[in-house]
Amino acid sequence: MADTPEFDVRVADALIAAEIAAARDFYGEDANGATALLPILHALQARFGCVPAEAVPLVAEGLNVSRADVRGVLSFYHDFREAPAARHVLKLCRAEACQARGCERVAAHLASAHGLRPGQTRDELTLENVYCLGNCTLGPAALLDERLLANLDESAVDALILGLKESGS
Amino acid sequence: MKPDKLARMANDIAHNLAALGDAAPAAIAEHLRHFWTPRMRKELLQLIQAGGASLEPTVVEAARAL
Amino acid sequence: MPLPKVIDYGTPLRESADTVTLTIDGRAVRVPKGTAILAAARSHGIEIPKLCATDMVEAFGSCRLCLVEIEGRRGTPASCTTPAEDGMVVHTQTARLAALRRGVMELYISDHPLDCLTCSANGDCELQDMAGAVGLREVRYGQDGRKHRTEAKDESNPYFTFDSSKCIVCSRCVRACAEVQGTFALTITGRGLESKVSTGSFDFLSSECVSCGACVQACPTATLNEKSVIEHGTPTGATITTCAYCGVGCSFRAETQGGQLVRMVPYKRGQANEGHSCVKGRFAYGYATHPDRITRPMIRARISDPWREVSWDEAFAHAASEFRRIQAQYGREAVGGITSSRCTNEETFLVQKLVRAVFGNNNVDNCARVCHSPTGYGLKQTFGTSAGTQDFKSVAQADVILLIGANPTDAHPVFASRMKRRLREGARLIVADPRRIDLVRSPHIQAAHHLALKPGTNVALINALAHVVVSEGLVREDYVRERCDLASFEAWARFIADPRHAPEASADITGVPAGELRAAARLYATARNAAIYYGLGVTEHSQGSTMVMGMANLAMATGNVGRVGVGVNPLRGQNNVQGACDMGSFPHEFSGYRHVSDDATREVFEQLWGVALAREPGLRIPNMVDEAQSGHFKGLYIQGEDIAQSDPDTQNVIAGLSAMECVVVQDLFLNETAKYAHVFLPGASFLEKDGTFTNAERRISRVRKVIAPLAGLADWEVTLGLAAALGYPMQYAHPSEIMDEIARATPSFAGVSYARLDELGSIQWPCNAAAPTGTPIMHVERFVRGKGRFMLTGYVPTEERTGERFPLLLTTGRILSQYNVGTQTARTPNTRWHDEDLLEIHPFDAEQRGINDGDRVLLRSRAGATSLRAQISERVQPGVVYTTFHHARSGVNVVTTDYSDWATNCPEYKVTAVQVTRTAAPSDWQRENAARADFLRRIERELPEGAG
Amino acid sequence: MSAPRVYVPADAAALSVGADAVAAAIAAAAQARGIEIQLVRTGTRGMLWLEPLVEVDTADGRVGYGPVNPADVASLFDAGFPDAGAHPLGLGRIDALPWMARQQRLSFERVGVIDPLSLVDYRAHGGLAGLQHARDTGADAVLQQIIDSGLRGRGGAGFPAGIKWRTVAQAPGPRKYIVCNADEGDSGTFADRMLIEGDPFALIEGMAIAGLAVGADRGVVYLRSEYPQAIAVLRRALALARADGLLGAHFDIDLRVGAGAYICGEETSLLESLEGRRGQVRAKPPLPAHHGLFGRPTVVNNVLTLTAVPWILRHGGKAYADFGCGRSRGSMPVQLAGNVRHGGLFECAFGITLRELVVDIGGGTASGRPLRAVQVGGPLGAYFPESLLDTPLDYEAMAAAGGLLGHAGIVVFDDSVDMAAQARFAFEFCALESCGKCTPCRIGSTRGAETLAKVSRGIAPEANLKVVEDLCTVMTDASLCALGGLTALPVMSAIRHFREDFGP
Repeated sequence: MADTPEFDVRVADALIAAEIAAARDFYGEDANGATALLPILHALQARFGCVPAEAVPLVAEGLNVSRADVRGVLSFYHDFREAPAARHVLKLCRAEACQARGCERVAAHLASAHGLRPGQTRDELTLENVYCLGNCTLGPAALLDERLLANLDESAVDALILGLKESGS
Repeated sequence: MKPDKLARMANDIAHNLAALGDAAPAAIAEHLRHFWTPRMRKELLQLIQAGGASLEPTVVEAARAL
Repeated sequence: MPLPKVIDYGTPLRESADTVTLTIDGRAVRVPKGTAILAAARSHGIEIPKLCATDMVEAFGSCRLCLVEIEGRRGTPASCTTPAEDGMVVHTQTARLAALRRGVMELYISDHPLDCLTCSANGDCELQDMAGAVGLREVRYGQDGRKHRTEAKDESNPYFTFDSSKCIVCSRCVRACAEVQGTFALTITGRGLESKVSTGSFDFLSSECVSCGACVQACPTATLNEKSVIEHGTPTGATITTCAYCGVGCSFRAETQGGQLVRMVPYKRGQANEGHSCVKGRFAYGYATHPDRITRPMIRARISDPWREVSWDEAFAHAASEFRRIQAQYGREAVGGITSSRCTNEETFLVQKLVRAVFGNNNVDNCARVCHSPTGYGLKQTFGTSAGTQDFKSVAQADVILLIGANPTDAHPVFASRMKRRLREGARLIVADPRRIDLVRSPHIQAAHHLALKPGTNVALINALAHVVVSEGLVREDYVRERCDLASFEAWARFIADPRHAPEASADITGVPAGELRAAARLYATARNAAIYYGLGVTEHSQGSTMVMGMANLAMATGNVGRVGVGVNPLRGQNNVQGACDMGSFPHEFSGYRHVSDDATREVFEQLWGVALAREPGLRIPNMVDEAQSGHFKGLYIQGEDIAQSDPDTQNVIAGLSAMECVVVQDLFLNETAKYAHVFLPGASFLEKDGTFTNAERRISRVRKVIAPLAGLADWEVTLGLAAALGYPMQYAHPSEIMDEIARATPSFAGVSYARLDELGSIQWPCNAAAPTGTPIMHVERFVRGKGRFMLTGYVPTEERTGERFPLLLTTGRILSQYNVGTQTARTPNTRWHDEDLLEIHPFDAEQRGINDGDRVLLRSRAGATSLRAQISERVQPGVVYTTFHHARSGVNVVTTDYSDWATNCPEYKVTAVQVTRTAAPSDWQRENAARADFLRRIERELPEGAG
Repeated sequence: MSAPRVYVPADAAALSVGADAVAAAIAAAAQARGIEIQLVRTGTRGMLWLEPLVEVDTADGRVGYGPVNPADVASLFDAGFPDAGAHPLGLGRIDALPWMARQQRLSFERVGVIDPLSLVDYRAHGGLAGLQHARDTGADAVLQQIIDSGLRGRGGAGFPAGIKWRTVAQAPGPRKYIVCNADEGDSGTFADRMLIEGDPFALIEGMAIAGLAVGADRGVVYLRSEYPQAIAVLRRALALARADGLLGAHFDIDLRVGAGAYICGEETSLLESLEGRRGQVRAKPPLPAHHGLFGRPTVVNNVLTLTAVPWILRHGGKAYADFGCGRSRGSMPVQLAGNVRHGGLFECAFGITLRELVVDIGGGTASGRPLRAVQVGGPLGAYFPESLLDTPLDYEAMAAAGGLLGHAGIVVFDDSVDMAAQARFAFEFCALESCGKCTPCRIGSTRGAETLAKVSRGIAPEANLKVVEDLCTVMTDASLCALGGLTALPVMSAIRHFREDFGP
């Protein structure tokens, strides 16, 4: 994952305007209101690595909703972060199918051997929980940035982290 | 009341009723009777008698009906 | 009065001609179609437990206490979200439901502090009530589970606290902010157990919250609670009364504990506000007991003397002897009175009666002179009566709203909330205003058109709108033929069809692009229901009256008068502008808008009052000021108005006041005018007296005494004292008797009495034999004057022009938290939101002048100069500056001129040519005024404390 | 004759075990050896234990090799690849494999077979015939076919699709919407993902037919953000469909990506999310069919429901109804997941038993340890002990056994599972994903987890299990939606069938 640029009001405004225009295009007058909000938040996060507090009034102004409206939505969805994550994000599936295949052991190993607990960052890697990646026969599964991983176990995790460290240094 | 103020008030009325055309003087007179105190009307007449140069012709005409 | 319980139906009651009949707990229940089971049950006395439901907002279905069983249906649906249907058989009390409700309450209490006994909502808490109602005896989860984090209470709002540890996340506050107020300042952040009510900001004060109180009102626990309740405890008594701020006239429950007012709660059955309020009415009542209140009468011989406290009798006697002396010396016409739009109908009626019957002239005027006098004139000329056509509720059926020169979200917030609700439902809005007011674009509101005209060009704008209607065949000809004076219509149509009124021709004058204007005209003219709402941006111009008539013409031509959802509606500035005008406060007419020259009317009053009455019109306020300077006018009784601050061209007003020999000021405070007064009579706030106010929709509502008058007398009693000292005793034991006299003498009030008001809650005049319960919508079958009359409305540019010396146009307005000249609100914590007037200036104009945001600037016109801080803003267009006039120290009226409406002399506040420059210091006037203020307000206390 | 076609899946599951590397190795080896091949990236056949599964065309049909590692590629070529030569990884004809032969692949007939982004392939394999038929016969006929087919919502609730469509068709209004719920969040399910990645035009066609049937000119797919590959494939498919004229002013589809909220798989919450709000559940009534997206009449159907539609239109509602049993008609794409030897996608007619699926087809546990429990229908589905494995898989039978079919995901656990932990996880998952609107779910889920933790610590286990039971009744009867309402299923089924695990 590339380094994300500093927040820039003009870039943000352009992203917001583009998503609003796209929503208008498709939904016509039904797009009045917050229709473009999720696409906007996704676009901002894709661009800046997070949806920073400075973006909230811009989004509210663009959509003509309140800042509170935006904050409410932003905080509802687990995908959105208000501060940038590390260079890499590992989302480890903790749902039942992966439980049945040993994901709890992998999580425990990440904590004990690598000091990584869900929500924590270490060595340019942020660990998060996720509940189902649709790879339920090949678990434990995880998403490293946008790459789906399968059949994780302790040694696979060790190799993965080592690889990230090497590519990062 | 100061003459210039009185004249301005009367002219304002005349300007706003000008759209009535020929009916304007009568309407101005009615307005003055309706809303102005006798002293103000009297002073307007005095102003006209004193020359009334600053007054609209329709005001002067209206004053005849007062 | 003990605290009566206000029924909460849980979900909004519906209005529908269709009804459904169902059985609830064995009882047959009939309700309008669309009513939820919860409200259907409650309206028949069956109470179903509930927490997230309240009838102020739509059903939400989150608390799961109001579950019921319906025969033939699976499960236990929530009664709040399930509409009543014909033939349903509903059970609200079964063993299964009892267990579920107890289970839900057990969960609630497992996440709630157990501090009922020390909680400020103890005894006034729905959570507590429901725990009792469902018979919760035990919380088996214990108290050691995860709970809402006990963060610090948010006490940033001056009036209420937010304690999230007590929150049950029912979202009532969030929904009230959205649905009732329309601000959307609240949300839930997070989800699941982490769900938390939040402003989405650091705290309430820094958020989008406008402190209307709807959230506090909606909160079923102590989470959102008035600081006054926390301080004083739960109220024990309540009195229904009417707000004394703007012309919306909200009804409130003034809740008390002993003699102490604890809180003002908007009254759900109040028809003007239906349970809603704003930051002023709900919270800013502290001025009533502010230490600045003057509670003893005072007199002085010269304004350079200190005030001397005297007894009421001495004050009355002194004032009376001065008025009699002046009349003897300078003539009967040398004295007059000013009634107050802040005072009750009964009080204004008495003051005009005193002037007409006791002074023996018609020199009585009212502050409506400087706000809505053109409304009175214009609507009388066209429709036949000097009042708006609709009730507020009517806006809920408007499809297009044309808003001209009004800023309701700031100046009439509770009505604005109704309007916004309708706009969110899909009605279209056209805003005609030089400034980009909030309604042009604010969360969830977007005007279809903003006609950002140049100040002073209203009539050119309305003529162009009318031109489009006439020239594009959009006239509702059947309506005009049937309802209007055809000859006047034809003359008008010919006049307005002239190409000089075409949008293309007037674009240069108004600055509004022709295409935009044509689109707006079509939108208005082709709507099923189109309604005009307007404010002082219409009236306070040299052509204020012309503009009112122009709007009336447009409404008639498009058939938009005489039914729900349409009309021409002034948004009145003060609580009782309408009433003060109705009561005969103007120098040319008696109550009910009857000219003083009308012999029959005069005879009625001469009979009643036992004196001969003058048949010639008297002086208007600006004329009084002029005549004082000319030496013809020497004595003035001013009840509750501060003309030295509120009227234009302050230095001219002060010159007039200074030229008088006896100025009697009756007010709560030593206001600016009192600095030039000789007699000061302490006034009483609306909390201290009985009476009635009439709001902008002609609704007469009771004002009821909540606390005893601080000065011992209510305002009406003071006028009685003065009248008696003048040798004309008036005999009224109670204001209701004054209203009886008004009803006897005024056909449009013939059916009004306090008994009837108590019975109906409020009454919209006309109320008489023809309309025994009042008249929500006027001109329904015919206009009051018979046929609607079209008036020719030629555009006459104001003489106030910009030029080299004064290149900018100043226009003025109000802000939400403050009210008029700040007499009341500036003495409350509302100053937290707005503690000084700021001059809004466009970035272009600011840059040209080297002005930065926050710089102190000198604002100069040909009338005078003042200084204030600049706020750079694109709300104003280039060439236009804007400010509010709430704070005495800014003295904006030093700058405004004495130009006025041609027909009514309503001042042209909204257009003043000015220059703005950076400055470091206050203006000369500000310095002098400040230097003299203390001197002119000295009080020499002679009476011991407690006497008088 | 054109170069032989070599098929390598680009499905996310295949990619997760290295399909891209295998494809690259094949391309490189072919080039090195001067062999011309057409490398076709497909969806997956659903035999995920065989991924990466490489197929080639032969005179007999397609034969496969798998699982293939990049290291195996050289030996494949040595054995004559792409001509079908003998190789240890050789599987023979794919269609003849028992796993494939036992299925009734209706919705998944093209998945793993065609290039998902080739409209030519799609048409060549029967694609768009259903839409053509719909256009030829008109809306009323389409509605009748769907009603005749007995198709029920495959998202879990099992509401008859034809009835829903007819309601929307009859609702007045100038604009209507077709919303596809692709927020497949249940653990153990991946059929929607596989279908979108393997045959996206089938979804587009199904939505277009729905639009035609109810008079909607706009459709929306709400696809979860956890499926980046599916998002990419569908985005490209939509662009291709637009370029082809399949989508356009007459009917167009917007792709909206979720943002990490399981609850948005609940249809009203999904609508809220589409409207740009917090994904909080709406109370019903009004039903989305009357008052759905932006207040317009709206069909909300799951991916599998909509992708069943082209087949139904092509072959007739009656033909579809001939599959299945009782009131569960047609086929169901079952997903075998968790600790199972042969996991994957298995589409078959309703009526097959859990045992057949898990033991015969799935081959028992992957660990080889005894099977202890299966959870059917995702995190809100019941846990079944071995003794209940003869329950047939259909809506009614599953309900009768105290569970639900849901999205037909089956997660297998071996005997190392701690069922008390699973029950607690059910509450924890509900707590994590609760929208926070209704009290039973918002507070109850956390209290449930806390109380079960007390049980596991030996704190008044009997009394606390009674508390949990009462709580489950409250959550079942009083919750606003299925998240809170069904959490009792995994919890109570675990307690009922595995009581021995609940204690210190």
